[in-house]
Amino acid sequence: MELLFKFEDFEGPLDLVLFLVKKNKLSIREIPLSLLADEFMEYLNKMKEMNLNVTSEFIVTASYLMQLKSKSLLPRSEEDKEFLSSKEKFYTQVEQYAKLKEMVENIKKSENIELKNYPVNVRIVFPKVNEKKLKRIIKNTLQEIEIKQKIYQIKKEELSIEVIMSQILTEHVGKNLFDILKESNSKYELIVKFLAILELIKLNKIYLDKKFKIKRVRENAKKSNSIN
Amino acid sequence: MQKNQIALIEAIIFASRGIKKQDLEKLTSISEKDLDEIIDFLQKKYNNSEEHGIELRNIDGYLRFYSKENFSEILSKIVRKRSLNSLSNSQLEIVLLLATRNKMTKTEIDNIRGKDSYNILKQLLSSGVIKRHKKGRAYVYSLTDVFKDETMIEELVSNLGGAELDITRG
Amino acid sequence: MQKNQIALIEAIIFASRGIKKQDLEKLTSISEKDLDEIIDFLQKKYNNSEEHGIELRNIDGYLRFYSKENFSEILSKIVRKRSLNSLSNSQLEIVLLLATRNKMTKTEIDNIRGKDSYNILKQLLSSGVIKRHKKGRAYVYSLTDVFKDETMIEELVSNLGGAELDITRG
Repeated sequence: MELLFKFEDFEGPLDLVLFLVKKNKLSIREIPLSLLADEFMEYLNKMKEMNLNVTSEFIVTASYLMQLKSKSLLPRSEEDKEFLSSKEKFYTQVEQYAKLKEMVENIKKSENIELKNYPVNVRIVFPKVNEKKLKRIIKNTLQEIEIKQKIYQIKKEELSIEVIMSQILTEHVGKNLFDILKESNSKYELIVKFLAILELIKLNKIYLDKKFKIKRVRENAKKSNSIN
Repeated sequence: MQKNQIALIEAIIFASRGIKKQDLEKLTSISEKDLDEIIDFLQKKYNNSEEHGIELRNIDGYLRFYSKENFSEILSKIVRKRSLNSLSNSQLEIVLLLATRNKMTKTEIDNIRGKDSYNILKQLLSSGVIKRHKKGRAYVYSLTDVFKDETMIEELVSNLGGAELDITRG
Repeated sequence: MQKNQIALIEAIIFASRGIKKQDLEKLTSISEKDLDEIIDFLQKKYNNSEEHGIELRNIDGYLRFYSKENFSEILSKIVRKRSLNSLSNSQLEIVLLLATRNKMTKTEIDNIRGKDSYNILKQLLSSGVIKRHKKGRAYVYSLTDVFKDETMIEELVSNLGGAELDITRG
């Protein structure tokens, strides 16, 4: 009796090849190519009869197998370097895929196995400014800002952090943080501005001095800092 | 204070992404008094030693190891630090919403933005900025830990006054 | 060996997701000889002390801190894990390929699987399992850090035999 199987299981041609290998209870290298090619064609025809979706990949593999089969039947085919190398390529591909499927099964089983060692990390602290003071500044600023628009309307103003970052570098160096933020028209704009400033601090482009004035970081200062 | 208890607490704090003292207590059945001692010991050992590059902090009740501030400069070079300016405005909008509100459904996000967020959510999911999980029939979206670590967005937003800055009520 | 150099190396290793010695060298301009000494010092300090719950390991050339084996049971309770069982076999195939090879183009993936992977890649992208970036004309796919963290896929794969499972070099 034929082995029962679901045709749907053959997601791709290699799945069918592996099925045939299993069915023959031999390794891929031990199955005569002509047998493999014939069986592949047979199943492909059955799939077509059953109106299953036979993708072009199946057709390509089928014709490749038939080609290998016809070459294998030629006399002295085992001396044909081209034939040997395409045969080897096919075997390797099938073996690799079999190994991958085996890995899938193994990894599913290994899920229940407890890991022995867990990787650990720490959270990175980026350059910071005086939080408490900053918080107070922001709160004061907020109180001064009337919320004029809802977020989706404001969005139209095209507030990108990137643009604001370069604005700050070109226009606002030397100014006080409070003054810069105060010019915001909305909370959203204020947040974006604030993020831009923090981003610049993080990138070591600027720093805030004791009076919360924006200062540019000089290149040579960067280097000496980074070693410490 | 037993050595193996110190090691245990250290391992747990490291492996967790921030853990509360009460949870340490429950997990290990070490008494609160002993636990306080151990935490204190760890903080002194790491935080005060020039030989250590990391320190144990307690931020809003969560114990976690952080890199020391004087290395932030060099660390920002190796850690793939996601820059917020790589996000588009619409993406940033959603990120800010999630940073202030933690968890939101797509419908909630759509309502606030006044338009469909399907594509942007998809982009953010596939770039690892947000994650989602099913709750009943709807998906609930939130920022991923990796993104939060890389950008410190929560710190940024809480610096701005936290709840008061709930931009959604703007 | 200077104290601040030890602290620096420690901070970098802790902050990284595994780092090579050569990269430490480049980053810090500490000589290889000194670096070897520092790494050796750190390994002795952490790995041999009963007071430490973590240890410094060198896996395939990558230095990274890991929790010690004797705490695995308790840590399995707190470390958030996403189950791989929620993935289909085809999805897992691609995940495993990317876990062993890091970065692959769609063509490379298709070649190994002998079929088109478009739909599965799309699913994996939108569920935050993989990410992609453009390289030249093609997209290069890799696992997201979030997914790696939540599933510990890399550790699972290395438990299964690691390098031996590099099926792509067959």
